[in-house]
Amino acid sequence: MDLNLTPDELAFRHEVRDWVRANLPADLSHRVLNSLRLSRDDMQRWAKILGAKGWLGYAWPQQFGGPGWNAVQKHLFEEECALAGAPRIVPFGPVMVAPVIMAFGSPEQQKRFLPGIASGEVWWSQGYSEPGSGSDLASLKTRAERHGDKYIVNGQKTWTTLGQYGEWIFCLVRTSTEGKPQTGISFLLIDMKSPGVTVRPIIMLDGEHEVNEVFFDNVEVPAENLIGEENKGWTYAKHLLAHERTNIADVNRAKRELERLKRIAKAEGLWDDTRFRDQIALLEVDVVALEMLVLRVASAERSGKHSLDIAGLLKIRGSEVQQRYTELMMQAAGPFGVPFMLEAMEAGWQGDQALGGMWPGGAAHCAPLAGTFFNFRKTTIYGGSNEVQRNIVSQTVLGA
Amino acid sequence: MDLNLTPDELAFRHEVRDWVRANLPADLSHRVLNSLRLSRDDMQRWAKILGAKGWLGYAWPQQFGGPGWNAVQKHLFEEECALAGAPRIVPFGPVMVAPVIMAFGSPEQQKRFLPGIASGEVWWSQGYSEPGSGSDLASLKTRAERHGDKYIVNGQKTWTTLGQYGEWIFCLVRTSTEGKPQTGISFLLIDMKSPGVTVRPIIMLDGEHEVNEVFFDNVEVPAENLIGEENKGWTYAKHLLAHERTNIADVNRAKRELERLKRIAKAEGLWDDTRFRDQIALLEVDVVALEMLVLRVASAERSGKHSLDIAGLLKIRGSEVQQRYTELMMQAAGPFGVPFMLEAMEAGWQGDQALGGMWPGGAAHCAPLAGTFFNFRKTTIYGGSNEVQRNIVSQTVLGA
Amino acid sequence: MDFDFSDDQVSLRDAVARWVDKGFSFERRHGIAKAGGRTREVYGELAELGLTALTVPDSHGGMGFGPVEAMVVMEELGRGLVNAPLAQGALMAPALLATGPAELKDAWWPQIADASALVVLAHQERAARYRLDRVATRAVAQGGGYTITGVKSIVPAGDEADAFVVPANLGGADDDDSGIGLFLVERSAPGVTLRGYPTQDGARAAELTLANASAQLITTDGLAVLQAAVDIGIAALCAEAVGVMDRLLAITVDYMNTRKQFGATLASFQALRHRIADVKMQVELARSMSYYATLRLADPEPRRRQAIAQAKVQIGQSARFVGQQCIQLHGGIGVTDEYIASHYFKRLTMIEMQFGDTLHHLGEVSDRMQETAGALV
Amino acid sequence: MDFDFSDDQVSLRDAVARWVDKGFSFERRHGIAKAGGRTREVYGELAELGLTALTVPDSHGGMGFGPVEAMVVMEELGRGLVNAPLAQGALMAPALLATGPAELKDAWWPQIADASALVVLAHQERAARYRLDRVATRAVAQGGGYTITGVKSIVPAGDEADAFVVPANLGGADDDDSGIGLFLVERSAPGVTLRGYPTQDGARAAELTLANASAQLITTDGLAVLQAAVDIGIAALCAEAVGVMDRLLAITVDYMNTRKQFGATLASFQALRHRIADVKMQVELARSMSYYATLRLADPEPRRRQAIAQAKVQIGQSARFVGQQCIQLHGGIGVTDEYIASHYFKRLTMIEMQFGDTLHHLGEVSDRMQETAGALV
Repeated sequence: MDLNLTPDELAFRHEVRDWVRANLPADLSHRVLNSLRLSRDDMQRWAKILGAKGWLGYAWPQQFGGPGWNAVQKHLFEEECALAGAPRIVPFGPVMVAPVIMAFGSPEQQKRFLPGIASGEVWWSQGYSEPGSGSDLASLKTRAERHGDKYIVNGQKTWTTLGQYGEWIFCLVRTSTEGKPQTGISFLLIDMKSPGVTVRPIIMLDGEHEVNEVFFDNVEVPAENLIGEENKGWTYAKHLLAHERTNIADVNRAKRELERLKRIAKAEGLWDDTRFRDQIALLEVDVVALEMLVLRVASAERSGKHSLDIAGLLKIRGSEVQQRYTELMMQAAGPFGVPFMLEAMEAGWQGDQALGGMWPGGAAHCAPLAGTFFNFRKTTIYGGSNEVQRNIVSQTVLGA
Repeated sequence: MDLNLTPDELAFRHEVRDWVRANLPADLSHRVLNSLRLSRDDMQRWAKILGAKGWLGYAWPQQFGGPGWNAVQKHLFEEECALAGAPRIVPFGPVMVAPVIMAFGSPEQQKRFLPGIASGEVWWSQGYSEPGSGSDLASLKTRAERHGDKYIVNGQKTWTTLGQYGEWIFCLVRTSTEGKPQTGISFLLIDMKSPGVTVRPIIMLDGEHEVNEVFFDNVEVPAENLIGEENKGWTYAKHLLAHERTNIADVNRAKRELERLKRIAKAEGLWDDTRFRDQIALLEVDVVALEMLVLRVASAERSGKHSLDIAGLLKIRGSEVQQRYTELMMQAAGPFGVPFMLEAMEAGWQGDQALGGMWPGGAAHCAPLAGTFFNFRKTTIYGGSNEVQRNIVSQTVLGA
Repeated sequence: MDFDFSDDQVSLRDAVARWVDKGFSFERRHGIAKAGGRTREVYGELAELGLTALTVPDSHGGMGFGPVEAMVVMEELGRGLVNAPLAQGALMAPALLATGPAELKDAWWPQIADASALVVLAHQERAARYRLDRVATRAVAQGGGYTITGVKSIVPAGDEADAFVVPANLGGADDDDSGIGLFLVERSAPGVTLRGYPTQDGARAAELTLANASAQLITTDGLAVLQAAVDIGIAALCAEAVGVMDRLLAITVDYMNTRKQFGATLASFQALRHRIADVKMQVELARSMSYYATLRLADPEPRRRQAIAQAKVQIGQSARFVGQQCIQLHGGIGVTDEYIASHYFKRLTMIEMQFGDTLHHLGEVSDRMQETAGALV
Repeated sequence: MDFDFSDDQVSLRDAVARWVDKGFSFERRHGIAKAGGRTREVYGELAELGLTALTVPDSHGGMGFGPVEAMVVMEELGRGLVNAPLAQGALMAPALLATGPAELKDAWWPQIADASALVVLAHQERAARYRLDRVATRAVAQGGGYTITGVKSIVPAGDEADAFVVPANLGGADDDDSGIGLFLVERSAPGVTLRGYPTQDGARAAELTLANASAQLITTDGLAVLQAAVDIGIAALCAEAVGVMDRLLAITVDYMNTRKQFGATLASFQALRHRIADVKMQVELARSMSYYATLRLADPEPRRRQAIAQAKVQIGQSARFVGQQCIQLHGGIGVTDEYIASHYFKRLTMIEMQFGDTLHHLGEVSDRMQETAGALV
């Protein structure tokens, strides 16, 4: 038992750190570190830089071109990227669909799709949730009917994050209505440029366009785009969920944002206010405890010596911590978080001209804080709501 | 809308206050105000004093010898008694069984039982819960079989508070196993001196003897002791529950204990500690809010003008507030709450002789604090656990 | 002691509710917010209902009503999520002018009452945060009047207002609370610059820059008046918050009874049922403390201040819990702009930070704590 | 970075667990508590397992193990609710003597290791509350030695101990932290009076009164040593608390899977299921921070202190939630003396208040807060 990094781990961390410092564009980290808006180009720029290095699929096994890192190395990579202010990797391609293609796709599918994902060239989206199927995902209704060598897809997906940029979308579709709902679901890859695919924006409560509805109206999908066997999609999706968890607590971002919170508190004259400072201190304990939880999972995953029943806790706690730091930042801004100016979210924003290049009240760091807090209410809802997560955890704990 | 008392209400309050001051024995209020142990005699002494004045059944209508007070007057009476440090009225007779006898008992039963309750002469106990029937009270199994003009009772009750002193016990018993569980229950009054009644103490986690198991082994109960009709007992019990609520939040005691908490905090050097003081301040807000909730219910009950759907909240919130002040008192004592000396709960305790008449650490007010905290865990469990209360509240709110 | 509303109060409530139902749909509100939050038109409609005259003395064209009527109205406006500055313009402004010279009141009270003028408090300064006694803006006597220099932030409906009540320092240090004067500054006065913008909760505010702007003196001893007016504002906010929470709870209950997952309504899941019971608890504790704040608003110090601070602590805690839980109970739809619930949530969030957040008022309660306490003392 | 236990550590854990299973039933524990909490006999059995020698240097009859082994043992003792002063007698005492003269260590370390002597820290004073740097007890040099006068409260297993490590002030003001010496006082020394009593959590403590009691000097610069030993004690408490919580959770899970109401096990009610998920969360956060405290125990200041305080804050919050909720999930049976759960709950409650409660350590964390933070820094 040792909390210190081994010399090898230290060397690895420094290798990653040096590379990230040398290759992360300053304008990107500026946006990330200040919660400003990222464009499609911003996100893809970083993806391609990682892709060229072979690190976009940083969790991939070597046989598919990944670096073959163990769980601790993956964690250190995630930490270095987060602390440096790198944009989060858009997960739908490299983190979500790729492992499914690797595990269940045909060699042809692997050859066809993985290179574009690894390089960051092709933008993938996720088509899981439907208007009537949120927590109860298995009740999904989007139909795919087999006609010769094609599927005809009809239905609607929703909450498709960044789907406005999507080129391909991986979908769970219903191919059978027999048996339990889970047994009639297939995993289909769909070209979003196909006729009949329509993307409609959903504006979030912070005024941003982040998620979408995706409509399928008699969309023809070649049968070769089916992953694995028909009606086995639910199994593949569960495999994916198991892979989705690794970085779900996002504790590295929390560490970075905790520092930002402290800076904001200082700027707003709250650093010496016992009451507010104690709130930060409580959050700091939460962040350290969450990090230890994450490290325990990573260590167990690497050693394979013992299994831990705590991975299910990571999403719950991670999302709670995220909401708390956004809340405290907003509270630190107080009245100066009240103005609502979407233009201030742009990296190029030079401050309000009529206010001599300032934000109302004076401190530009206040601009994104309320919006980020509002936006982050999603974290306890998406990726399996925290209520669903508690169902799962209690199942494990109670054994029934 | 007016928070101030009317001249009549003020006059009433002063009448009650003056009488309580003149008639409450100082040794009793000393015990109450310091959370010391009350004997059967202590409790009954005060009951008889109230009984002689006609105020033990302070919520009774005038036709049964009660003062006929409205809800606000009842609240003011409860407040004056609590603030003065009067022992709480043992509710089983005057508050719990009497309203049932008044509403559903025969004139003979009323004539036979009510005077002894009103005067405080007869000690009543409650026989509801059973080992297998806690939250699910209707599943109770204690049987009463009719044989001629008698019932033969067999079974077991539990959590019978102060049952070690009981002379009579009102019980819910099963007289039929047909239909829904609720429809086969009868309401029976049982003389605890009857052959076959055994009382076994349950020691609570604070080391005190407060509750009991009561066993019935072929106990003969005259049929004339049945209240109302056979198999209608559940209806009567629900009537009783409706009456039980009035003082259930116990906010007046909370007001008194909040003051005590402040005195303890001062004595322990915590009054100027921002962190601890803020906890008291939060509790003070809780107490005021709870009091306003209680006053709203009392006012609505008196005016009858509009019904409020908030009575169900009183038990939940009241018990939470009680637990919080006991917790803060214990925390104020800190290390000095650790010693466990049951003898220090006695009013006559003169301090530990070996410590020169002191409590370990020095302050005798620390003696009961941990024990009271432990004991008060019951408040969110008894009288319908807070989980059951939330079931009820959500039923009202959701209408389904 | 009595918590019944009078028949007149019930009629007032019903009148506001009717206007909301007929005249202030979510679509209208949403359109106003999208267009930048200008609400002078809505404010005019409230004036037609008589609401802007509510607490103006009847000697000056008002109705001379008290805090309870204000509470009844604010709760209803909260229920309708009405984004118009009634509390600031019609409840606080008359009180801010009350100790001023007669000619000032004669000139402005009638205009406030009929909404021909919108007068708002402009007090927020960068370094003061929630403290009223820190004023960097300076007033200088000049000729028969005064000129004022300074910047006031987040002035409610600032670029729609006709005049501002401005606290300014008459010469002491920034935190010298004895030298704080209150002044009336007209929008049209030379030296006044405004920069308006929308707010997170669908309303509007402005930065007010004063450069030797001419001002009329209300009082040279302004701190107590300012505090009293802010307390009126806090009581109004508490009432509004109760209305917002009450409706958000109703919206959530409807959704839970409609939305199905796993073949059953959300309302059938016990974990969610208990959550809604906890929401109901917080709404009713908030309502209780809103009543308390209103009924203690006319009390002498220190009881008024303590009661108002206690109420704001409760409302802050309740607003946070109710807002966040109701969004959570909705799931994804709850965080979209097109659905009504998110707007109720945003307003609740902003209410917590108006006139001092929960930690600030907890400090007020803690600092003022007495040996005895209770609503009925 | 690695959170696996070594094979030796696993063996150690298993050995303790086996002893608990075979030798320390609830009935035995209950009997000991009812008889006043004397545990010297149990302490002797722990010695036979080698536990009292755990951190004593191997040069002096000990095993020279480190914090991880201590954690493993304490967690297991917590799981068994073992009410013996191992942390105080065998983990803290060797550290308290470490800076003392060689003859003192030669005399006491071996006795500590084989449990022929129980040496405990006696530091609690009435006015100090949780502050280590406030010492009213006075030490005076006399002849070649020292005499001590003062009262120490709530000394763990006080009337069963053979000697005490006593912080005493060498002459400065009560809160002068430079003049705090550490002394060894033997129970048999003249001027020593003890008054023992049982504690709320089934153990035993005593008041120690010193009237010119003869004492041997350990160090005249004792505050840092005292703080380091208390930090060892806190880390041990954290580990114990994790064991207590872990078992209490298991007991509650068993009960929920057995007890039926409304025709179904408690485990089938979603509101209770979510509660148990929250309990599990708190147990694992506590375990994480127990690891953290232990792994930072050898770090230089200020990191050690910050880590220990952070851990105690987490353990305090977790202990409270887990204890209270597990009792609540049991219902009535949970608050009885005859059922095991209430005793786990009482121990958790007392742990929160030992060596500083949650608010105290939150203050420590808050006061020491740095720009950067994180377990892996």
